[in-house]
Amino acid sequence: MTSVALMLSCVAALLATVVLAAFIARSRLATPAIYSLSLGISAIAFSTGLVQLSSPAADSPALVLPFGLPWLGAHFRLDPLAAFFLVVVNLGGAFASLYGLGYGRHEHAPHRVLPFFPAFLVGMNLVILSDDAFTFLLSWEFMSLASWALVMAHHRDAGNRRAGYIYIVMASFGTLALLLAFGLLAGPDGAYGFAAMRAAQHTPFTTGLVFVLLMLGAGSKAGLVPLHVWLPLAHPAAPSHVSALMSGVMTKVAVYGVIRVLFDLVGTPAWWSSLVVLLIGGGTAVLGILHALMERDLKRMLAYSTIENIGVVFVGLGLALAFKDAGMELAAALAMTAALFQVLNHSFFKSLLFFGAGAVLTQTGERDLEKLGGLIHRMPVTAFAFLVACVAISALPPFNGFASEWLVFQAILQSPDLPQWALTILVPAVGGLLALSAAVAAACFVRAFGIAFLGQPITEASAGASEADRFSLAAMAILAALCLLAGILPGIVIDALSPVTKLLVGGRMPVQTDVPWLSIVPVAESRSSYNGLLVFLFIGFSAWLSATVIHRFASRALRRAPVWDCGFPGIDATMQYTAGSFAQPARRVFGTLVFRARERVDMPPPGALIPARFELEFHDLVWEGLCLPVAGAVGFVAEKLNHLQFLTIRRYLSLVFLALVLLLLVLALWS
Amino acid sequence: MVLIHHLLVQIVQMALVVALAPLLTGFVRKVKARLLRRRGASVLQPYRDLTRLLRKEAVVAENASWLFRVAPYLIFAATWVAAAVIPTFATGLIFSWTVDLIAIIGLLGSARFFLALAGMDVGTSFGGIGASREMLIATLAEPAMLLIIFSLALIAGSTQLSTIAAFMTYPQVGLRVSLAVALIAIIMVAIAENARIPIDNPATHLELTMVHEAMVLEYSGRHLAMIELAAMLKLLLYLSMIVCIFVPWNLKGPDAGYAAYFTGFASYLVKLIVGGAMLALFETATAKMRVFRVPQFLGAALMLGLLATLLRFVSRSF
Amino acid sequence: MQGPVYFDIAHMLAGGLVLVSMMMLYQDRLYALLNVFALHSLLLTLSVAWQAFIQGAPHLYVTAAIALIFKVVVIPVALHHMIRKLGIHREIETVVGIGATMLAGIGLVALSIVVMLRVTPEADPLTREDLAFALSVLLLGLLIMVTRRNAVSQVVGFMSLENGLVLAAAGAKGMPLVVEISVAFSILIAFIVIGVFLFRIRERFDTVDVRALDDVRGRRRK
Amino acid sequence: MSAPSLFAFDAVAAVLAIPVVAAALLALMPGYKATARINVAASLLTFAAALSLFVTERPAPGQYLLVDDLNIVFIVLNTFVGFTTSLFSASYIAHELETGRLTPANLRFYHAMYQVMMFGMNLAFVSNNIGLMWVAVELATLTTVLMVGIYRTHEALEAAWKYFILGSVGIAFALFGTILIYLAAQPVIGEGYDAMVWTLLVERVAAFDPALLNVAFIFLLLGYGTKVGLAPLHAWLPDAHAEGPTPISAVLSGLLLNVALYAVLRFKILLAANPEAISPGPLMMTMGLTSLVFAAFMLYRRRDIKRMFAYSSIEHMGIIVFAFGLGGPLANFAGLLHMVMHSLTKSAIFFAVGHIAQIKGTQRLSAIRGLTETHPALGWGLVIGVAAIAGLPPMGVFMSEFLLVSSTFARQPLLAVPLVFGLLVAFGALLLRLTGVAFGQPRGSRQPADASYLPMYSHLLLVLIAGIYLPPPLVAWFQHIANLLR
Repeated sequence: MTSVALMLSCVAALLATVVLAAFIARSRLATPAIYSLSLGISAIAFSTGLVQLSSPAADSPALVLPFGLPWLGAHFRLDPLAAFFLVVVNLGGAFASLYGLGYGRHEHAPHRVLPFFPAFLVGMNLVILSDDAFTFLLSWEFMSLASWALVMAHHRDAGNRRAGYIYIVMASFGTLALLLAFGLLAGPDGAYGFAAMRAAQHTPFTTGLVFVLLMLGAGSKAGLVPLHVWLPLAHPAAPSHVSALMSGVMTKVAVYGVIRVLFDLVGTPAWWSSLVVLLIGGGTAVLGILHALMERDLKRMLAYSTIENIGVVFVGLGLALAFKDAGMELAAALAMTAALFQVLNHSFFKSLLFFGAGAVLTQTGERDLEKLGGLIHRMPVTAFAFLVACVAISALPPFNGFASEWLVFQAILQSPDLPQWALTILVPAVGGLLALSAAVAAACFVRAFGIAFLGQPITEASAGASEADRFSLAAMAILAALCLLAGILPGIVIDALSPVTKLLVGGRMPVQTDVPWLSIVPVAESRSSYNGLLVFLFIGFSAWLSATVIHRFASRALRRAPVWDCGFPGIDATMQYTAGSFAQPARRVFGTLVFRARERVDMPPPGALIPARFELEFHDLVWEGLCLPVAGAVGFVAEKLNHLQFLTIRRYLSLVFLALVLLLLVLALWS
Repeated sequence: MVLIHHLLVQIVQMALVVALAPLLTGFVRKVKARLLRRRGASVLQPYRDLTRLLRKEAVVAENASWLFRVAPYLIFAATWVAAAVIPTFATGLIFSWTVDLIAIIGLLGSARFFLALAGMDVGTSFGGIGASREMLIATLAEPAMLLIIFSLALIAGSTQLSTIAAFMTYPQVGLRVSLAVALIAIIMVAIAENARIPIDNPATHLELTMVHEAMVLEYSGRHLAMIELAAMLKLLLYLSMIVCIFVPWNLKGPDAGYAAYFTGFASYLVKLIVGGAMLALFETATAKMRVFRVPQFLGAALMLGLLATLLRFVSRSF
Repeated sequence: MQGPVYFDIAHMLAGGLVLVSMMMLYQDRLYALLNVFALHSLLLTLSVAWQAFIQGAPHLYVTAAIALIFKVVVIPVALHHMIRKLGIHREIETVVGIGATMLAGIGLVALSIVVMLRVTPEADPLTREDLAFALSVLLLGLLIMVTRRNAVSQVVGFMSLENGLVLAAAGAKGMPLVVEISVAFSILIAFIVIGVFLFRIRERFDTVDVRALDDVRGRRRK
Repeated sequence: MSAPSLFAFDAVAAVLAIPVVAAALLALMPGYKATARINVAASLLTFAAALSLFVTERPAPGQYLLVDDLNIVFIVLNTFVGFTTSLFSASYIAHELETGRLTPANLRFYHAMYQVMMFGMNLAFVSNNIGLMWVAVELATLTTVLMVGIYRTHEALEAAWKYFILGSVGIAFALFGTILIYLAAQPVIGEGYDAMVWTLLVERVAAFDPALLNVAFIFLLLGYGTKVGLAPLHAWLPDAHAEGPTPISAVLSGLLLNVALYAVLRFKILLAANPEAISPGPLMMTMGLTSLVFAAFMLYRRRDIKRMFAYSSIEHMGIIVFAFGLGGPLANFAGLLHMVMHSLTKSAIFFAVGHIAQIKGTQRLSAIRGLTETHPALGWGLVIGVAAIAGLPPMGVFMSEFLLVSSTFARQPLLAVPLVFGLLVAFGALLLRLTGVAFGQPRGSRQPADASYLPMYSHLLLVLIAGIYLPPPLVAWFQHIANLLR
């Protein structure tokens, strides 16, 4: 039984789970049954993908099933690229299921979640497995549909409905764009198989057009600015483990789509496309994380930070594109590795963060940072896992986020050898954008963790919280461990990615596992190297050393006392720094530029009894500059055309009459 | 044998930075006092402060979490590891390959991350102020620093401090506009990162102006000692980074003899003294700026960093 | 049996039909309109009969008879009756001025001739001319429907349109009887249903002015 | 040899005769239950007879009747939907009787007319004589006119009146076109019936006078296009759908539009076979795109649920006509598939809508909320149906739209732009309304529905299967037709 067949049978099993869920959804046993089923299946699929990735077959033949497009059939194929993304998807799926085992108990409408959860997994798996345009798009849109249903799970909330609507419309916009792209690739006689597309020769014009359509289609799914507006609405609206899947995994499926088309199907696109990808990526990273820094809704903040990470990934892809175009396989491999590594890492810590947010949500019923606080005392394990994720996502050593970010920077440092001046000048600037986004990310997650978990509880809800259930904790703990492992042993991951880079850019990074001390060296040791393991050990060692020395030779006495706070009396929880106030300096620096943020404070004169007022005005320029006008235009046209509904019969007749006369005129003039 | 020798050098380096850090701070303070026509405390005063703090019992707020108590050690450890691989008197330390310049910035970032969290742990307004401002400064200082690193690495073709230092000793490097710009930028960043005037005043406890001090307000005893030491280490780190990049002369290779190491160490001391003196001079010459002018200051550093990366094209390359 | 004379007579009749259609365009009184329509149908009857004669197609006489009975007699009378019963004011309010309507009508006739003359000359000339006229009658009928607000006159316009059809059908040599029957059939149904509807509408509104129907919509916007 | 052909003829005869007999019977019989049952039984029999057309050998095309690959598909589809609709109408009408919107007398009339209409449509499909086809189409139209007006409310009468006036103008146009075709054929084929037999026409059309054909096609396109509901000839369609009984709306959208479309197709084939005549493609594509975009925008301001889906029918008719206008094996295949899928899906939607409107006692979209909560079966049925009609996978419409859009973009990139634009706009509108109706805080009556889910879900199941797996014989069949359509 080939691995493709195994994968497909996993998918079939998931489909069976969907059907089962549809029937037993309302029973009490449904939640554990469904989640444990999907956990098991995802685990199998994950291991299959891992095996396939570690020992890639020389050639990966396509498996053809008599479904989908007649006369073509549904093609499925499992090459290293697909294998890697299957690993990501199913790992995320497995963790989400594990988490769901506990989280699902708090779900008040399980029958609106259970059937669609496995369906969502099915969609994502199929997208990656499919090897022809029809199957790809069908699974793609099916994925959107399932996730839409999950977003609508809590449909009584008007905000969720709106989110779902915007989401599904954007999704179908993306699908149509992809549809056009594939139509171009397939050519007039409809060669929809990927193999045929690969074989075909595409004109530069076609390639460019396909590229643009791809960025519109897959980019909107991935959440690239300016097509990101749906993402921060839809991801938080779903139940948290689904949010984790959408943010941590589904966006990666979109990335997969981009890679598949851009690096595999169209051959080599023009160099300017790499320029576009780089610019969009950098802009996305910065804009996304700035949004996140301003956001006070915990889950939405996470969604925005997803946008940032996607931006980082796309910078990596853009670099890979540029290097591949310039024929620098090594550098291209480095960049591509960095991008894929970032994909993997982000799926780890973003899932973890959403799990944490979900735990907080179930325990306190609050998503608003301003209403949380002091949870580290009540939910220590959750807090610890969340902290790990925060450090990792802020790209700080020795965790995994830093490793991938470091690789991206190393790739940027290869840019001087690029032939195009525009790129050589621009790439370091993009690097600056990345650095900025990383630094802002640190600020953003200090804020998130500090406000939500540290300090003193502000509301009863956060004061009365208790630790999450064991399934959730297990999922979070394992993920935290993975974040650390990937951070201190990046070499293994890099080597595992080599078949993928070989496939995509025709080169690979130097073998890492036989570098002494398990360091990673992108190009050569003389240029740069990094060793997460030693960093970790050193930090641990020196911390332990200093602690023991001090405790041994200096005082170890400890006294608990009331908060000092510069001797300021009567501290209470409401005097703490809030999320809004934490973001205020950054808002002043960046916000005025990026969000046209304005704040007005009118302080009453001393002794006056009127309250002091603080008003904050905040604009999402993309939303106001792009989405609202489009919606407005459609509404306007609809309104105008709507008058045609209320004409008199005579007027309708005159329409018919005019049509007739017009056609006759055409005929009279036609020769 | 060689390995032992290398390890020895490395250990000496680690001990050295810890030993020298308070001295540097004390020296700077002393010079500043002198410049202000004060006699000032002895150069060794920082050592005394640290030991005093270490002996005292640590007072911890009631609602402080474990993070509050762990953070100081983590901060110190991260800074120490970063400082341990800076070529002070010798390049090519055995563990210098574990972290390159970017990683060093990363380590300092982690230290700052935990410092800010520690500041917010107790839940006081001052802690929040400090953390928020610190992170804001970082959001501008870090990218600036990375751009500077880019401009250096793009010229030297490496992000390894040792390699860069070795590269800078080549005669054909000569004087480059980009390097000059980078130097200015890195100094500005260093000032911001180390909470020196005009960004922050290490000596003040005036609530509205303090940044670093606000975060550590709740700390006392050994915890405070750790944090202070970490801060001193950081100052030393930046100073020695700057000197090892821009005045890389008389750095000894990994396999040099002890005599050579001694001369190298002597020249390193000289560099530190000069650098410290210049810092003190600069600090006394300028006034602290309002917190909301800091972004402009750092924005300038950022622009300079970018400029440096661009200017490398106009310089001759080889 | 063919010949210039026969052709000319058929030609004259068909042309007369167009002329009468034009006359209908500038009638501004319902009674007058009905009379002109009767004349229109009479001409039609004649031309159909003539076609029957020269084509030697007896079944066309049936058609002619149908036209005579229904369109010349029954319908005008019925409509007279109806107008009296409904007490519609005599005036027909037209949408655009008579002059403009006439111009449009002339334009339509020109158009139909242009279109039809593209037909290859090999085709039977009689057919060509007939078709040109039939098409113009049809278009003029539609024009009447479009430019009149009053339902009765719209019905009249519709029926003159049907006349055009019959003319064309009659002009088509050897067209099986099926068609005439269906034409008559359709007209019959048309008349009945229109009558039914007018009656129903009469129950609800005091006028058959179609706008009265449309006014409902003002209250009910869907 | 003769026996099976005879039998086949019997099949055709049955397809035509059963409805007539049933109609006569129903017109005479009192009582609701029995009549409804007879209606269902008759429809079922007709469907069975239609199915038998597949197995039996085809008769040679006669002067009046014809059975070929093209129309078998239409007939089977027609009779099948007719059958399921009769099932639905049985439960629907029962409710109408309770609420007293219909009297037993009405009902007799209704059932009789239902069968007459089925007869007219089947006749239109099997007729080989363009005159006969015209008669049949008009018969079907006029019967529907009567059924639209059956409620005798202001709105219903107004809708019927509008339908009637516009319809009869269409009748006139179509007839004129038919006459012109005859005139074009007569010099070549000779006088008499033969000049109206479609099969003969197709053989000899190359010799016809192109100018006449052109004029004829314009009139036929406008005449039958009025019934297809192409903009700007569509005006009757929304009101007729909204005001008539819902089963009739289902039949209108699912079947009658197809009948007119079928007529247009026949003449398209005819015209395409004549080299000098204008190619019908551009005309059809223009009208198709116009209808698509226009209807897409009209979807937004709708407040009546049935009217909205009527506009969506216009939209899809636009897509189909565009596909056939584009031509080529791929686009024609897409067009056929889309037509079948649209018939099934749209009628399923109307089944759901009918019950919903009965439960809520209104058709106002704003008065219907949260159906998936109060009436899961109906609500989710509606969700699936709308998702399907909006072109979401894994439904059949997705496949046809995939083929159409991609092939259009590969061949006529500029035409793909309005196509995709229209699709997207319509999608937005449909999903917007769906979100309102199916989700949110429930509004309106919560009484359980005594609905018959079988018709709706059987349709949806078919659509689902078609979206994932098309049986090879069907595919071969469709491809054959696609080539036949050119």
